[in-house]
Amino acid sequence: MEVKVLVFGRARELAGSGSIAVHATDGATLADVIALVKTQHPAMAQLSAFSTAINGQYAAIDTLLSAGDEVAIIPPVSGG
Amino acid sequence: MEVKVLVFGRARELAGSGSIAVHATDGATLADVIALVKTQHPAMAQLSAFSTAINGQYAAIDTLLSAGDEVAIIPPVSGG
Amino acid sequence: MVNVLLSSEPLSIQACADWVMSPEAGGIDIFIGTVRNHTKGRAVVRLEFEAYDRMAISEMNKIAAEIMVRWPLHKVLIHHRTGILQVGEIPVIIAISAPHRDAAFTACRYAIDTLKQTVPIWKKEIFEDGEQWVTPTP
Amino acid sequence: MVNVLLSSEPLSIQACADWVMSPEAGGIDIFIGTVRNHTKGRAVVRLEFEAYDRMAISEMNKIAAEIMVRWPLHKVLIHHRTGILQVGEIPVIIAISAPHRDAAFTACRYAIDTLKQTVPIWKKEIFEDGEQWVTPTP
Repeated sequence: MEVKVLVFGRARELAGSGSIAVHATDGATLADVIALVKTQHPAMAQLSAFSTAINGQYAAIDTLLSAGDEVAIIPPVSGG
Repeated sequence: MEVKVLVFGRARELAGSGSIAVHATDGATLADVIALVKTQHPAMAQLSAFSTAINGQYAAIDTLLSAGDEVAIIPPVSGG
Repeated sequence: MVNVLLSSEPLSIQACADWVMSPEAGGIDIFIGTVRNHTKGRAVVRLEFEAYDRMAISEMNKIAAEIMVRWPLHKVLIHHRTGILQVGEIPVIIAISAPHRDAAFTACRYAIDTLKQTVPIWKKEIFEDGEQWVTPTP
Repeated sequence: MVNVLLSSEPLSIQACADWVMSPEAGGIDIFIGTVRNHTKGRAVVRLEFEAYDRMAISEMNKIAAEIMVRWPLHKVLIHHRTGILQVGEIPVIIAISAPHRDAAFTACRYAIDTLKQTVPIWKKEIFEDGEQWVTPTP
């Protein structure tokens, strides 16, 4: 299945792009997709801590994904 | 000596005036002057609690007064 | 820097905010009092504020000086209205800028709490059918 | 009532204050973030704010909804800037009106603290001689 992964802030700069298309196997978890993103963009290994979201909501790393889901990699936030 | 006593808020309404001239003996304290004010304006006995000031500074009731001092009777404040 | 004002003219939120802003500051906290349309279920028509002017200004300056010493702040502004205020009007604005928000919040809260205890200003509530001097709620 | 905005246009303190004012309210607390001209002794030239827009709006709405439940409030406004901000400009305004000041202060403080932890917005500091993504200080 196809999953869109949005990356922000320092993660975006490390990936060299704000949006990454990932082809994952059916039944893949968020963790599986993150692993694929890191394989495609090795520089992202430098990112020590981040949260993850699915379709705009914070989601745990073991959450199962569905085709068309919008995943986001969220480095430590610094708004305000 | 002559002392000017300013009264505010409910105290002013009970006294019927915002400024009261009091003739006190030399060596009078704030307490002596307040007593004279209450004699001149018996309605002020209704004022259960108040603070006092001399020349714009809070002052204890046993403070000695000097001629020309500006005394103030300060009912519970309610600014803000 | 300190800016204290007792005024019979309307207070301006924007002017107060502009005054405390600073390129040195990271956070600003502003407290604004407004005249409420009711007190314990009774409709308020207007408020009348009376002050012992020179002492009110001196006590507001004392509060400003005290919080400048107690917390790391850039600018402290305390403005208070006098006279007749309609519902929705602004009796008081306290604005504080600080390098960090923690100090701004804490000092602003302390300033309004202290002002309500020490500054010689009195307000009378005017109702449809009566009036009363407001007394502090403990 | 809740008013949440993520905007690339300058934020207006006066407009935010006007929105939260209410004849039902007795107290308003407003927190304003401003861009500081230095970080740890280094001169800041400008800040660049980036947001995950739809999630930032949704998280700001969650904060507003949570504080409306936890404290007795009238109106809650949370506005955040995006894009390039110069020193002195305003990244965030949180404005809260409440019947009593205690709730306004407490909720405003909670809202900015929570925003800085949960809302997906990132800022990069641009210095004369470099740049860095800001990371939260614990």
